[in-house]
Amino acid sequence: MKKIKYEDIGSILNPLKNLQFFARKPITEDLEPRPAAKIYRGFHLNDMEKCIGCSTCQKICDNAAITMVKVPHLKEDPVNGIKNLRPAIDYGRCCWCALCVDICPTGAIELSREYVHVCDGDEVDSYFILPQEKGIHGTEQEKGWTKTASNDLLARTRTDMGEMTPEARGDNFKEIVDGYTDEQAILEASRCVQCGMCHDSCPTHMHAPEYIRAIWKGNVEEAVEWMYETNPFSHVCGRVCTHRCETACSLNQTGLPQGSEPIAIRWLKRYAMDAVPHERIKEIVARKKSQEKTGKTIAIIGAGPAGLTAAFDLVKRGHDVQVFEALPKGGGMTRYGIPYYRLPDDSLERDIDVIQSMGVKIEYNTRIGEQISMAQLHTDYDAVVLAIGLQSGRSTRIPGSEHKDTRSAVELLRLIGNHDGDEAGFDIPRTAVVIGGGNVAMDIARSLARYQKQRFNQVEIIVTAIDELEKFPADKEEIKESLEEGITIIPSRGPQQVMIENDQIKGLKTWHVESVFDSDGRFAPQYDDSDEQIYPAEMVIEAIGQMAETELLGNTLTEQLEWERGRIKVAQDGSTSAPWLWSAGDCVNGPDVVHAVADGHRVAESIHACLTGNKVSDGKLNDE
Amino acid sequence: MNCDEINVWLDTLLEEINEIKVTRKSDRRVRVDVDASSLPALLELLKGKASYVHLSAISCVDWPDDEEFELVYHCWSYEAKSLLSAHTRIPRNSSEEFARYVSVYDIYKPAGFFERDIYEMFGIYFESSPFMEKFILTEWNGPPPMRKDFDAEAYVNETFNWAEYNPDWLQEITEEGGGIAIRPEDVRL
Amino acid sequence: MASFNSISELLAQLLFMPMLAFLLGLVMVLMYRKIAARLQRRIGPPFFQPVYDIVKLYSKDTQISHGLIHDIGIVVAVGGYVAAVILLPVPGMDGIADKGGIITLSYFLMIPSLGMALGVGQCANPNGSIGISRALTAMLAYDIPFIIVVFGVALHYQSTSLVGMIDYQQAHQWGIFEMPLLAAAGLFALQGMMGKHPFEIYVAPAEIATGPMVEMSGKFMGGLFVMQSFQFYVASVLYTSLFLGGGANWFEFLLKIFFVVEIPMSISFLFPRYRTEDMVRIMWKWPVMLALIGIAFVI
Amino acid sequence: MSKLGNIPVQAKSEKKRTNPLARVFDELIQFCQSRSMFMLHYCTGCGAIELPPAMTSRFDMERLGIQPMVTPRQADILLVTGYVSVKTLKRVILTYEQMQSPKYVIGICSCTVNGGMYWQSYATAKVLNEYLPVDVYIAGCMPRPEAVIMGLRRLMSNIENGKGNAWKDYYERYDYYLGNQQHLFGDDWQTPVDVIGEAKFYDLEGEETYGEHTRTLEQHQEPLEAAVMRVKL
Amino acid sequence: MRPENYQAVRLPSSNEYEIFIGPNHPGIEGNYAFKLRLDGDEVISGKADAGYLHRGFEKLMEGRLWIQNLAIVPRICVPDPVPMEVVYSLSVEAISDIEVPERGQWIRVLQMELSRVASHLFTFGGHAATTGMYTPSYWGVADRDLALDLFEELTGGRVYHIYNIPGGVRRDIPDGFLDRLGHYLDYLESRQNDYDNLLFTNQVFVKRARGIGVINKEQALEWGVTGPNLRACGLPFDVRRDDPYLIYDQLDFDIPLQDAGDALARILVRRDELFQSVRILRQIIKHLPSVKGPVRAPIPNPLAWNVPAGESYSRVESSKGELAYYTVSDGGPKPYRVHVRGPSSMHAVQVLENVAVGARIEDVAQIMFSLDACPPEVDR
Repeated sequence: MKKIKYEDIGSILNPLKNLQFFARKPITEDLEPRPAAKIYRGFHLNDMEKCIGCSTCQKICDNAAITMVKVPHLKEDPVNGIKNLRPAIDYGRCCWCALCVDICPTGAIELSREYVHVCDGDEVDSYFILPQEKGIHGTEQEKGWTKTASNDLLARTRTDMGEMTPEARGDNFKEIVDGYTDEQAILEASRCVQCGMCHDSCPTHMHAPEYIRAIWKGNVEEAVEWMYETNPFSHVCGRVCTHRCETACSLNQTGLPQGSEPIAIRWLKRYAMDAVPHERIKEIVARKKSQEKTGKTIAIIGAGPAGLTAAFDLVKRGHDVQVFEALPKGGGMTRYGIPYYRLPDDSLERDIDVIQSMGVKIEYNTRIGEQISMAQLHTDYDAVVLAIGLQSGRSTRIPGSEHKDTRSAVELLRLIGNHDGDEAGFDIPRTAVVIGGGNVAMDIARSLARYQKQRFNQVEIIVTAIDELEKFPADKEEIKESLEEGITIIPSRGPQQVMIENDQIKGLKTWHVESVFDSDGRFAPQYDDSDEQIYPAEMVIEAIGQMAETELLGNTLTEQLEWERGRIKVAQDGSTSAPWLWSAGDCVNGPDVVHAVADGHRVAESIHACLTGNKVSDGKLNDE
Repeated sequence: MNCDEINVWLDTLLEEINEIKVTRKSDRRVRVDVDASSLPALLELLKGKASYVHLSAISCVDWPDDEEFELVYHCWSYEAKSLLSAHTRIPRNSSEEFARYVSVYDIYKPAGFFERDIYEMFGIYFESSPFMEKFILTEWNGPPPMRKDFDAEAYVNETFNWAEYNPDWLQEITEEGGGIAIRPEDVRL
Repeated sequence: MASFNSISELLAQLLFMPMLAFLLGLVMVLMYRKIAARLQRRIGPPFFQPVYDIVKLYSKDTQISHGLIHDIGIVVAVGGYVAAVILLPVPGMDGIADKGGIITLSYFLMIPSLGMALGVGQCANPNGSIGISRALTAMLAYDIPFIIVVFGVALHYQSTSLVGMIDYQQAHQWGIFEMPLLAAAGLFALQGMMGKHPFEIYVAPAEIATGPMVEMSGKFMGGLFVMQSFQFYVASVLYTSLFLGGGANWFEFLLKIFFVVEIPMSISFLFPRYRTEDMVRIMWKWPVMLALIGIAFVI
Repeated sequence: MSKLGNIPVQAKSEKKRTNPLARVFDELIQFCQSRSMFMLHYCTGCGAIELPPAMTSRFDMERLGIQPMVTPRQADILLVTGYVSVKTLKRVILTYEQMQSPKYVIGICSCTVNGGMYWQSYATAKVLNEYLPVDVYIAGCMPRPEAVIMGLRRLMSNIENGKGNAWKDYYERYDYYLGNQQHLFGDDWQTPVDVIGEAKFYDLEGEETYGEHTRTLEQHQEPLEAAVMRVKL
Repeated sequence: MRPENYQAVRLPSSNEYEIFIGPNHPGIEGNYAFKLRLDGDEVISGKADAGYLHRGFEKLMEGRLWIQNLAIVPRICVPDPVPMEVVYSLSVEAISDIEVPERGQWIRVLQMELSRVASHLFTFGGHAATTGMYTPSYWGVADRDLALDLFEELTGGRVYHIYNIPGGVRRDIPDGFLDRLGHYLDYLESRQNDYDNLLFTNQVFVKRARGIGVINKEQALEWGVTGPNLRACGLPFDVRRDDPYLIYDQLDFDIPLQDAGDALARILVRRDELFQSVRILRQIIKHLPSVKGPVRAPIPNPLAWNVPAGESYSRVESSKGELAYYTVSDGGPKPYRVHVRGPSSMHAVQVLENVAVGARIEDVAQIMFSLDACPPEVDR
C-alpha cells in the first residue's frame, strides 16, 4: 500500500489525473430494479397448505406486525393440529428481520426476493397483506430467505428422559420411564411455542400451554392448578394418556430436513404432578371447592375415570355424590386394564385420594343391579350417572374362539390387576398369540412377556393383526418397546381358526390380508388363502375391542332407553333418553382415559345445569 | 504500571477505602462494589494512581424493588488493559423529583455526557455538574422515561393512534365469516 | 447615421442575441451537469433537464418574495448579464458591441453580483448574508486579476472594442499566442468569475446552506438558473473574444466557446473549495503576478 | 391576506382560463414539474442511509431530474425517511409548511405508516399522514435504492397525470392536521406560516379547514415579529 | 415566514449572532443540530442539540425478548450496523456462557471488517463533501454499495443485516462468496490510486483539512476520544488489540497512527485503516475455508429463553471508535437493562463542542465529519 505522509502537501495536478474518467463508462445500474440476492429478505410468502395457523410467527414478531386472520375456507382440524388462522402482515410495522421464518415450526412462511412496493397516500391498505404462495402483487416470486437447518430457531429434538433398558425391565412390572428431572423438565418445557394446538386437540381441553409455561417458569404448583382445572386424573394421564396433544403439537412436523419432535406434554404433566407433594396437591385442589351446598344428591355407577371426574366436578360445585363400584378398588380400566409398568398403582391411588379428599364417597364391591336396583337409585338420588366402562372383550368368533384357553385380553388384564406383582391369577402359557394391534394387545403381550421371562426366562409371544404395521392403532412407542422386549409382531394377518388338538390349543391359523377395507371404505377384509400360516400357541388372546355389560340396567329400563348399535344413545352432553340418567365414559365413547375424563366433565356440567335449573332437563335428547 | 502491579495495588486499596469489595471476573474485567460515599475517592485514585484514565461509560440501573439506583462507572486502563466497573447504589428518592448524587465531572470529563443522560432518563441530579439541563428530551414533559415505573407501551397507546387497515381481501374474508382472530397486542410475551 | 434598416436590424439583434445566449447557456448548463456525471461515473440528467428545471421553478404556485428590493435584485442580476450579452459580438451579430467596448462590459459584469447582494440582503437569513458577503469578496478577488487582464489586453490591442480585437485576431494571430501569460491569468479569473471550484466559496451547501440562494425560491430561483446559463455564455464568449479570436463562423465560434467553458467545468469537480481568505490570497497572487508580467511583456 | 406573515404570498392567477392553449400549457407544466423535482436534504430517520446510494453513481437519481436541495424553499419533495421523533416531527412540519406549493411528501419505510419497529417508543410519532398529507409511500425497512427510485417514478407519473394533490388536502383539512399536531405538541403549538391565510389565497378552503382546533390556535397564537439581523459584513 | 432554524437571535454584544447548523442542513451528518454563536466567521461557542433521532432504544429493549432485540440494535448506528449486532450478541453470550463456534467467529470478523470498509468509504465521501468536493462522495457511496451487495448476498439484507445472533451467525456463507469478496478487495485496491489522486493528495483538500479541529493527546484522553480519532492523535489504542474479542488475536494487522490530531490526520488514519481491513479480509479469505464446523451454537427456544441473571460489559472497535454495551439480566426473558455506549456520544457532543470553538464557520461541518460522528448513537 502506498504510504501518504501527513506532511505531504499534495499536488494541484494529481486530481487532474482523474480526467481519465471521461473515457470510462458510467457504473450506473439500469432503472428497473435488479434481482435481489438469493437469500434476500423481501416481502413475505406463505404456503397456505403448509401453514397450520399456530401463530408462532406472531409471538416472535418484535414489531407486533402480525395479525392472525381466520380464513374460513381453509381446513380446520384440531386433532391434527391445524387451525384456519393465517398470518397477515402489517408492512407499517414489519422490519424484515425474518425471525418469523426462522421460528416457523412448519417452514410455511418464507420471504421472497421481491422488494418494491409503492402506493399512493390513500392506498395504505395495501400495506396490510395476507401472504400467500404468490408475492404481494400476486405475481410468481422467487424465494429469498427460507428456513434451513442452520437458521432454525426452534429446538427440534426432545429432551431425553431416563428409562430402563429392555433387559432391565423385561422381567418385572416396575415403571419403565424415570420421569424428568427438574432441569430436563424446564428444558423440555422451554421448547414450547405456546400455540395452543394441544389445548384444542385434547378431548378435555387441558390447559397445556399454560401449565407448560408454568413448568418452564419453575412454578410447578401453578402447573398443577392449571391441570386440575380440567383433569382430576392428571397422575394417570401423565403416564398413560393417548396424548393427542402431542400429535397435534406444532412441533410435530415431518418433512423438515432437521426433523421435529413434539413437546413431551404427557411427561411434563407427569413431572409436575410428581414434583408437588401429595398433600400440597390436595390443598391446591381444595381451594376451588364451592363452600355452599346445593343439597342435591347424585349417584354415579362406576369408579373409573369418567365416573370419578363427574363426581369430582359435581362435588366441587357443592353437590353430594355417591359412587358405587362393583370391584374392590377404584380406577376402573386404568387399574384393571393397564399394567403396572405403565401405570403404577400408587399414582392411581393418589389421584383417587385427591378426588375423595374433595368429599366424594365411594362404595366398593357394590354391584348395581344385584345389591341395589336402578329403580332404587332413581328414587334415592336426583340424578344417576352410568359410567360403567367396557368390561368384556369382543370376540373374533372364529372357529375355536369359544375354547377356554382363548381368552379375552380385558379379562386377563383384570386378573393381573387384581393380583400383586408376580402373581398373575391364571396359568402363564409357554407360547401365546395375541390377536389385535391396539394398545390393549400390546399391554397383554408385554405383561405376558414379563411373566414368561420370570417363569421360563424366554419370551414366545406373537402379536398379529390384520392391519399393516404403520396402521396399527397402538402407539409407536408401545410397538417399539414390545419389539425390544422380545415380542414378535406379524402384521397383515387375518385369524381364521384356533387349532385345537386334544382339547388343547396348538396354534392359530392365519391368512395374509390383501386389503382391509373395500372401495367404499367399509370394513371388509380380503384374504389370500394361499398364504396360510399357523402360529404355535398354547393360548390365544383376543384383543380386538371391548364392549359394555349392560345387564345391570334391568329389563324395564333397557326397554325405556333408546339404543344405537348396542350402545345407549346419548346426547352431546351425556344425557340419555331418561331424564334422570346420564351416561359417560368408555361405555359411550370407547376406550380412552382422557376421553372418559372429558366425558365426565361434560356430564357433570349437564347435571349441574339441570339440577340448578339453568336448563330444562326434559326431552333433552329429543331436543338436540 | 503493568497488570500485576495494578492487581497488587487494588489489593491494598481494600484497606484504604471502606466497604469495598473487589471481584475479578476475568483477566480484563474487575468488578468493584463500593459505598456511594467512597466512590469519588475511588475514582480519583483510579485515575490518578492506577492509570484508569478512560471513563468508558456510566451506566445506571433502576431497581425499584430495592428503592435504589445502581450506578456503574466503567473505567478502562490503557496501560493495564483492564476494565474496572465500579458499582455503587444510591437511594431512589421516589417521593421527590430527583434522586441526588455527586458529579464526577471534575475527575472525568466524559462523565458530563453520561451524567446528563442519566439525569434526563432516570432523574438523578448530579450535584456540581455543569450540564444539568435537558439535552435529548428537550421536548418531553413526562417522567424520566427510563425509570421502570414508566410504562412506555401504555403511554404510547394513550397518546398515539394506529393505522386502521381494511383491505379488500380482509373484507372478503369477513364476509365469508372469518376475519381478524388474534391481534398482535393480545399475544405479547 | 443609422438608417431605418439598420435600426430594425439592431433591434432584431438586441432581441435575438440574448435569446441565443440563453439557449446556448442552457446547453452549457446541461454540459456542466453531464461533465459532472461523467467524472462521477454516472449517467447524468436528460437533455432537456435545464429547461424542465426552469419551467418548473417559474410555475411554482407559491412564490415568496421578500419585498420589492428582493424582486429588483434578481431582475438586476439577470439584467446585468443580458446587458453584457448584447455587448458581446457573435458571428454575424455585433449588437452594440462596437459602441460599448470592454470597459463597459467589465462594469456590466459586476452588476449581477451587486444585484444578488441587493436581493439577498432583504432575506434576513444569516446564511444568505454570509453567502453574499463571500460572493462580494470573491468578486473583489477575481476582479483584480480580471481588470488587469482586460487592461493588458486593451493595451495590447490598443483598443477597447471587442469587435476590433476580434477583427485583429482573425487578421493576425490569436491573443493566446501573443500574450500567453495574460491568457493564463484570464483562465484563473474565468474560474473565479464562473464561481466554480476551487473558487466556489459563496455557494457552499455544507457550510452555509448554499449561501445567497438560501431564501430564493420559485421564480427567483428560476431567475438564478437563467442567470447561471447567461453567466456560462458570457464568460466563455468573453474569453473567446479576448484570446481565441472570436468566431469567424458559427461552427468555429461554438466549438471555441464550448471548449473554453469545458475547462473550468472539468476542473470544478476535482477540487474542493478554498476558504475565502485562501481564494483572495491565491487570486491576488498567481493570476495577478502572471497578468502583471504579461502586461510587462505587452508593454 | 396573512395576519401573521410579514411576507406576501404570490400565486399564479386563479382567473378562469379561456385560452384554448391553456390545457396544453398546463400539461406542459405538469410534465416539467414531474421531470424536475428537487428533494429536500433532510435525513429524518434511518431510511436516509439509502438516499445517498440512490442519489449517487450507482442509481443516479439525476437521470430522473431529481436532485437534492438544501433549503425547504427550493425543494419540491420532502422525503420522510423513516421514523420521526416528536422533536423531529415539529421540524418536519415547519419545513413542510415552508415548502412552496405544489409540494409532495413521500413516506419511506414502515415507520411512517404504522410506527414501524418503534411502535412501542414513547418518542416517535406513529402515523405520518395524521400530521402531513402523504403523496406516496414506499414500503421497506428500509427500501432499497431501487425501491426508492420506483417510488419517485410513481410520484412522477402521478404529477404528470395531475394526481399529486395531497398538498391541497393540507389546506382543505387543516383543522384535522392541526388537531393531531396540537394533540402531540400541546395547545400552544404554532408555526410561523399562516396556513389559513394561504388556504384562502389558493381558494382551497374546505369544510374542514376551520374547526375547533383552528379556534384553539387563534386563542394561543402570538404575532411573530420580524427578527432583526445583525451580521457583520 | 422564516424557518425556525434560521431565526436570528439578537445578542447583547453587537457583533455576535447565533445560527443553527441542522437539523436540516447538508453540513450535518444525519438528523442532528449544532447551535453556533458566531463573531463574524468565527465560532465563539458551539452547543450540540441532539434528540432528533431519539427513539428510546434502551427502553424499547427492556420491553422485548432477548432475541427480538437483534432486529432493533443495528438501527442504533445506521452507517455501521454490524458492530452493534456483534456487540449485543457478545454481551448476551457473555452472560449466558454460550461459546460461539470458531467458524461463526471468523464470519463475524469478516462482517465487522467489511462493515468498517463500507463505513469508511462513506465517511470519505461525507468529509470531502463538506469541503465542497462531491466526486469522492459519488465514488465512495458507489464503492460502498458494492460492499453492500456482498452483505446482501451473505446476510439477506443490504443495510440492516440482522445476521448475528447470540451463539453465532444465522447462516453459513454462500458458495463462492469468498471469491467475490476477493474480487471486491482487488477492485478496492485498484481504486486506491484514484482516491489518492482525487482526495488524499489533492493539494486544495490537504490545505483545507490541515490544522482543522486539532485535538492533542492530553485532550484526547481527557475527553474520552476513541477509535480512529484517538489514533490520529498519536495514541495507538485499539480495542481489537487491547481487549481482543472473537478471533482478532489470530489476525495480523497494523494500527495506523498519525500525530497531528487534525482533520487531515483523521482521514489519513481512516484511509490506512481501510486498507488494513482489506488486509484482514484477505487473511480471512485464506483461512476461513479451513475452519470447519457449525456457524452457530444452539440457543434455547427464543420464545422461552431466560438469560441467567448477570451483567456484562462488552466492547468492540467499530469504525467510529469504542462501542460498548452494558447488559444486565435479572434472569428473565427480556433484558433488564441495556446501556449503549456509542463512540459518537463523546465525539459528537463534548469533543465537537470543544473543538469547534475558534474554528471558522466553513470548517464546522468538516470537523463534525472528520470526527465521523454518528448522531443516532448519541440519541439512541
